[in-house]
Amino acid sequence: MLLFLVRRILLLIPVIIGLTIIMFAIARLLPGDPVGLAAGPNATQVEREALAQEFGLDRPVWGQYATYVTGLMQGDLGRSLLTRRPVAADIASYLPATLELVFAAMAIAIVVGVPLGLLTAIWRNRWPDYLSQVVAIGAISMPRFFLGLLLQLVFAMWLLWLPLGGRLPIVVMPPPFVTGFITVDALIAGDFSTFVTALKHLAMPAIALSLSPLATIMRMMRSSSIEVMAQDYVMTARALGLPRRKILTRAIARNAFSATLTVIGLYFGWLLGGTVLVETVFDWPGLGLYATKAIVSQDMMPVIGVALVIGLIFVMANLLIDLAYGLINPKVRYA
Amino acid sequence: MSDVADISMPHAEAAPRREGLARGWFRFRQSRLSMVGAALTFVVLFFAVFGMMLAPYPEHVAGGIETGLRFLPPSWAHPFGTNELGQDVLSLTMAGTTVSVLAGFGVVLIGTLIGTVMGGIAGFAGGWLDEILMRFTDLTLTIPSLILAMAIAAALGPGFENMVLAISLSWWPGYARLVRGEVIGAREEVYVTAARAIGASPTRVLFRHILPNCVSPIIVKMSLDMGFAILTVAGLGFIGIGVRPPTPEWGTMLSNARSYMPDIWWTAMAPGTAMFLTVVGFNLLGDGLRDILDPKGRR
Amino acid sequence: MPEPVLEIRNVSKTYTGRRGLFGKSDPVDALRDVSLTVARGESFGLVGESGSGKTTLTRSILRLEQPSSGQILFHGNDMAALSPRSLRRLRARIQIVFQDPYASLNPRMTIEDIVTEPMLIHRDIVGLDRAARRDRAAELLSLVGLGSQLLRRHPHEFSGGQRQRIGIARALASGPELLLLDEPTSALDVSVQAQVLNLLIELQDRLQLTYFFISHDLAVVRYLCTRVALIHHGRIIEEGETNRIFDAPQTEYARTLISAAPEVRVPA
Amino acid sequence: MGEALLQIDDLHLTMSSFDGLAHVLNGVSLTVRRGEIWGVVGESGCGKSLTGLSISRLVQSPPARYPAGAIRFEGRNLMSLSQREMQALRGTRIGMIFQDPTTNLNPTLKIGTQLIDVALAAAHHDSSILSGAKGREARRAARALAVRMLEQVGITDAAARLDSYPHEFSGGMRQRVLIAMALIGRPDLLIADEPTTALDVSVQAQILALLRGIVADHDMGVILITHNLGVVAQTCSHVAVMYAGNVVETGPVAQVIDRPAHPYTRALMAAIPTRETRRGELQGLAGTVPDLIRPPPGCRFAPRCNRATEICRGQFPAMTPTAAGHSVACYHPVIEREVASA
Repeated sequence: MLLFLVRRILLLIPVIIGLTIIMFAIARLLPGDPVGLAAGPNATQVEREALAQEFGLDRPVWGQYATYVTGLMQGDLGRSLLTRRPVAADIASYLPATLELVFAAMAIAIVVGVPLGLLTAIWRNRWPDYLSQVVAIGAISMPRFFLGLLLQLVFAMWLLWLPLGGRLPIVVMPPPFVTGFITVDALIAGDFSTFVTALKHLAMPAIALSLSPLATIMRMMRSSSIEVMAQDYVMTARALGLPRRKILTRAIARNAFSATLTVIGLYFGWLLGGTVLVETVFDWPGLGLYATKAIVSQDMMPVIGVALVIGLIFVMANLLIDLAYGLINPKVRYA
Repeated sequence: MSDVADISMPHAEAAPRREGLARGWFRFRQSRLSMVGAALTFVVLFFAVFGMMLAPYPEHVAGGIETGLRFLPPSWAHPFGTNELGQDVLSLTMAGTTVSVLAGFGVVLIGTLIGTVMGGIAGFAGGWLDEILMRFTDLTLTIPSLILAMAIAAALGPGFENMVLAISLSWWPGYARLVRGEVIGAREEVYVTAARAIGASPTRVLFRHILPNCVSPIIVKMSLDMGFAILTVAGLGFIGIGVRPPTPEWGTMLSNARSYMPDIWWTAMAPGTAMFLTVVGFNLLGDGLRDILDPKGRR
Repeated sequence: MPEPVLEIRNVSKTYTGRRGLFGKSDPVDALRDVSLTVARGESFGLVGESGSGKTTLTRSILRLEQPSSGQILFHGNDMAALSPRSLRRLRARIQIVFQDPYASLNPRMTIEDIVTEPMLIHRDIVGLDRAARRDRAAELLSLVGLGSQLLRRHPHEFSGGQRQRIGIARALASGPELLLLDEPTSALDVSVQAQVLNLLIELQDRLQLTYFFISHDLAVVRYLCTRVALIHHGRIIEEGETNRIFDAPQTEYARTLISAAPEVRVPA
Repeated sequence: MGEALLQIDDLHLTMSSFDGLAHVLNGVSLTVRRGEIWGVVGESGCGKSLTGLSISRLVQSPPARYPAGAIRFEGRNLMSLSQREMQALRGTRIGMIFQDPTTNLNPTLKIGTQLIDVALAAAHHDSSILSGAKGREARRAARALAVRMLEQVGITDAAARLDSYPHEFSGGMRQRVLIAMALIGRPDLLIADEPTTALDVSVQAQILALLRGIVADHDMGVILITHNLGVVAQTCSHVAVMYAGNVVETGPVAQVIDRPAHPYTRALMAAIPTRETRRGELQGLAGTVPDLIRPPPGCRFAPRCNRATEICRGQFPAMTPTAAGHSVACYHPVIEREVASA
């Protein structure tokens, strides 16, 4: 078990190297004029060259890469051309917002999706099942940013129930930094009114983001439950008089959930990168918004940094899922 | 439980099951949702081809501006109102179908092509080649696809082709993994062993015996992916990377509409709904196809 | 004794433990020092339970797998020493019929494609053009008791017994002299099994084929085979004339196996 | 002869499918008493497994429907019971074993948990199984019972094996566990559907011996569904031969196997090679199993039968006794003397 963990963590090293190479290739080998964009349209040739030199962009690609990797080993992700701040510091300030959003969305998706999938499997081919299948297809097909706009229109602009965007109003002091999740930090600080305010800000983006994973998890849970219900051991359990509820909890939920776990792991990583649009709609100061701004101005260091951080979190999340899978499924063993 | 398997063909020895096109079509038609999906897809394809021609205000589609008609609410002349340039939203939305559908097709086709080649080689060759190709695939999968597509699109510069290429380059790993899995599964089939025992060459085994049996799941994934590819195209447009105006595009239209919310809310409705219905159509169609072509992959 | 067609000399096969992400599996000895000789025109039966190494031996004979040590000779030639070209030519002379009639035919091909494929691959040996191949396929189908009008059909339109006949027709297409029969009837109902067994006997008599018959069913082996070898845990336990083995088994394993097999006494 | 434990009367079962309505069971009748081991034999698709599943009412309906017939268990018609009442009988009065021991155990649960679950469920309907223990007491009693059952089916070191997962057992061992599971609720009727088909011959012999021993100890009735006449001859006291949804011949094993009266039974036996069968003289059965959607009128075996006459194509022959306990559904049964000369 320990050996398995160590081996998996060692495997992160080639992932990091590979990720940086790919992102570097995109950043440096494709056409584009980041210096020109950063320096502004009125900059002189001399100013541009100075900027390029300051950021090492005049050197050959492999040299830039070597510098980057050397920095990376000390936790340095380079500097942003646009903000001129260290990327690592930027990411550290934006990451908690994105994580808070993703965790909230994932929590909604799992808490609602898993039981709903199980229920629709039990109600298979009756009207609640059909209805939820149709709703699920709709939820998967709904563009997140359009849904975000609709939610804003209804709840923030017409009904005035929820704030339009952001994490907190400017006038509210954020609670002292502990986890970076404002809702959690507010609770830790015992500041209940800030917690409610933060929760209200979180509600719409989290719902907009959760809809598609919710529907996918529900469909996955449904189909794997149906698959498990057709297994021979369920027939044996029925033939030997086990009560329905016991069969559901023992045989179906357990085996079906282990299949759903894999989807949850994949979705977690997908959501991390997929917050971009939702963050844009709700002005949520997260990694996605940060990356978008950087990408539009071809400021590549932040983009590489964001891709690297999200990639690593994705790999770690899948490692956790594998571990959980092993706990549920005794056949998967770690040497 | 041997006879349970026989329930589906109670006359196993007598009249073997007829699993032909007729039966598949019958099952497809049985599912009302699949039919809705097929109908929606047909409408979308129809507008993709004829949308520009049928648009009530073709001059707006071409980029014409009528500042006097800005922000008209929905009316008989403009069922979805007009936008900040006085253009008819319905016309733009109809014409926007072309870009979305073409881009979606392009992404899925290129993605499938790259993915099938990578996955096919990896699965068939096995060994170190498989190892290298799949490590690379997994690596690409760890990079958030939307950010990857955005980065490539931004670096390549604006334009339709660049956008399609950028999304495709973040799209293929899913196909590579699917095809590899299918090829490895098919490689273990007895009829493949039979072909090898006859002395068939590796190329023959791959192209005659393995790949034809992997086609169904690929087609199913393609039809399911069409919707998501269209969503991604619109997403890039929404962020402002993608097709440049005046070419009408749903994501860009939504992004513009957002600036004038909530008072001018109607400009967002037509492109948003069009996007939603298009994706619903392709998803329903894909679900229906999966049920008849690839019942094993039902999830 | 007639000239040997197939000689298996001291063949062993060890699957080395695979080092995967989830740790290492132990090495498995699938075959241990197996030696057998199959003479021309005879039916040689190989009997073993699941996991005994039957399948590994078949795959090794077909060179779908390489033995870890030992030699397999076909007409005195070491198959491992053959050039790829000669090996391909050799494949025309050794053919196999598989156990599962549902899995062994490519569902996307027509019966004609399936039966003519060996002739197409070995056209340098068989020497038939397209039309002649089709005629020969029709001929083969009627040889195994199916109508030649079925050439355009697909495998799923046939029953298990019919598919097994198609599999036999495919195996005969390249004009082999040695047929490996890997449990060809164990997926079939008894009445269909009897038909297929009789077909095999008829074909052997007509085409002077040599059979290497693999089975776990003692009754079937006794019916079809002249000589038998019992394999257990990758080792040949006992070998000899069929009647001798069944009437006077020498080893404990053979005795338990034979006594365990249920038998129906046909009313005399 | 005691009271009938199970009495199936004229059971009909149809299945709807894309191609039409299949008449899968066409008037099956069977009577099982305590102490009897009934072998139900036939080729695939003859309806033997569906007969077994119908007794436990485990055939999904739709697509299945029962247009006619009754299944009486100790006089109660199972066809009229609710699912809840039926569930109370399963495991406690009627036990089942299926073919494939690898798929019939839940791979994610320990053997012990699975046995204890069944014991607790059974005790819910018949508290004497755990001698009336309640709550935590009941769990402990169930665990002890599970150990005893595993020992009874010949698993050594049973107490320790309770904490093993199914994949840690061999196929034969898993089938023993499944037998223990089927017997833990002390059923009166055991339905075993091809219990040894997936096993090697030597293991098969052990499992069959185990079954015989258990029946003798518990005075149960058993229905052993198989395609293998050899297994029937080795294990059963009685046999019912099925063909295309009909029982065509029933009787004591010795009777039926020594003097098969139905042409199909004879054909089935002639198709099995024996010591005496000479090379090339095995008799296959020409023709194919009938299409159950459009079955032939009259006797369903008539199209393949060399004794068939006009009357066979008119109406299905009723079961007629030929000797004590031996009945056959045939207009032209093979009488003893003919068999002797065949």
